[in-house]
Amino acid sequence: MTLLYFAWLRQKIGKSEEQLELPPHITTLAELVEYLRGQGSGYADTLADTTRIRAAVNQTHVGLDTAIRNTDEVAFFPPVTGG
Amino acid sequence: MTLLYFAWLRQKIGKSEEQLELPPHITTLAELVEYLRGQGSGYADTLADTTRIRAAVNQTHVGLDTAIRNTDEVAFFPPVTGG
Amino acid sequence: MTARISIQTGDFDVSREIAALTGVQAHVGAVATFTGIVRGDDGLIALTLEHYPGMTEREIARHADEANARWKLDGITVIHRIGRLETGAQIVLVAVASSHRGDAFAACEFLMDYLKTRAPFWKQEERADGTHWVEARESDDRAAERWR
Amino acid sequence: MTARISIQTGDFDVSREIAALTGVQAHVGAVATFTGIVRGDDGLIALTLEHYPGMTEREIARHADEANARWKLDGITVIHRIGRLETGAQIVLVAVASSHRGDAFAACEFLMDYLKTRAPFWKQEERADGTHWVEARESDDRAAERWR
Repeated sequence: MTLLYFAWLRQKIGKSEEQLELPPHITTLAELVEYLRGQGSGYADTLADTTRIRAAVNQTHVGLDTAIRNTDEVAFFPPVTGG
Repeated sequence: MTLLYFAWLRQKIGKSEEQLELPPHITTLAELVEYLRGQGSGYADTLADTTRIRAAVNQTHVGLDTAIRNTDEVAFFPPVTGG
Repeated sequence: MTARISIQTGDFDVSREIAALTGVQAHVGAVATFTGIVRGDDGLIALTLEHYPGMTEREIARHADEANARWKLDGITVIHRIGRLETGAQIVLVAVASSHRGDAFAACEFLMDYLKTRAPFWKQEERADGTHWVEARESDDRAAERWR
Repeated sequence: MTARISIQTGDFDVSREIAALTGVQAHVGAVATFTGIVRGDDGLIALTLEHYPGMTEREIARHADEANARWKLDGITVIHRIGRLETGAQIVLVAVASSHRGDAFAACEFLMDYLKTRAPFWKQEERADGTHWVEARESDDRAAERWR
């Protein structure tokens, strides 16, 4: 799975992109967020308040209840501010 | 009085501008039109149908009942078509 | 608010006009423009435009003032070409600067509706079979009516 | 209808974009454009824009298609700059060609409202006291709501 981070999420996590082998028991975005929070304080702090975070799966805006697979491109970012 | 003609009125009358010493008995645009119709067939033909003609006095759109003076700039033209 | 109004035979450069509008004030955030092009889809070869020198500029300036009273604007540029213009040529530019995009759009459309209907211009169309003067159009009048 | 969408660091030339839109078809009679400028009225030094490569272009293309379905259009150009942009710099251009000026204006405003609210861009403001990420604004959301 490709994970992408934008704006202040990118800055706080300290990377813009990473590859993840999705653990088989993780099937939704919400579960993925929970899993990432366990990967260190950078993730835990950044992903603490999900009301401030939006997500896209394969470049489509989705909610946190969305099902995901290991081949997906998943992006986390703040609400878009437009250009 | 300065008289100006635009578009097909200019073409039919054969001039774009002329000076006229306004006869004292002429006090409105309608009377001026009537007077000009007597100045030859070019004027008579061009000014025959006043529904096709618009006028301005001193660069302001006005109706044919408008009072005029010898110092005015009077223009006759077709309804504007815009740019 | 400054308004620049030019009736001219020569062409114009939209980029340069935008730069002139935005170069002055730091708070300009939006420039809406409209560029009219002589359409050639109907066998038209060229248009020849005539105007009423003096009155045309004055009337456009009056409508620019009205736009400025209705919306929050930073600058207006109106350029209208006259003389013979072949199809594909730029014929009119309205550019409106504002710190609010909605105001810029509304004022630009308002001025275009005015220019296309009530401004003292007369157009002659040139086709293969000769030239004729264009009659006033009702649909354009309806567009201008919206603003009353 | 063709749509050209470019997310780029470099500047753009509005005149050239208008010429590209009108040079193709004989029946283009109207080009409405909107140029956004980085406003410097509030102590702002610069904006730095970030986008989601791929998704941004796709979403803009989807909205260009929607504009084309709603209005009678001949061409759309959307250019959005990213990276660091100082105040006074051009940041966004939407240009819409049509044979009808009302359609050109409506589609241009529709696309701008989308770009300013829902397009996947994030902005960082740079001021004398440092930088901070811009939060989403409600008034812009209301502007975009109009089109629903």
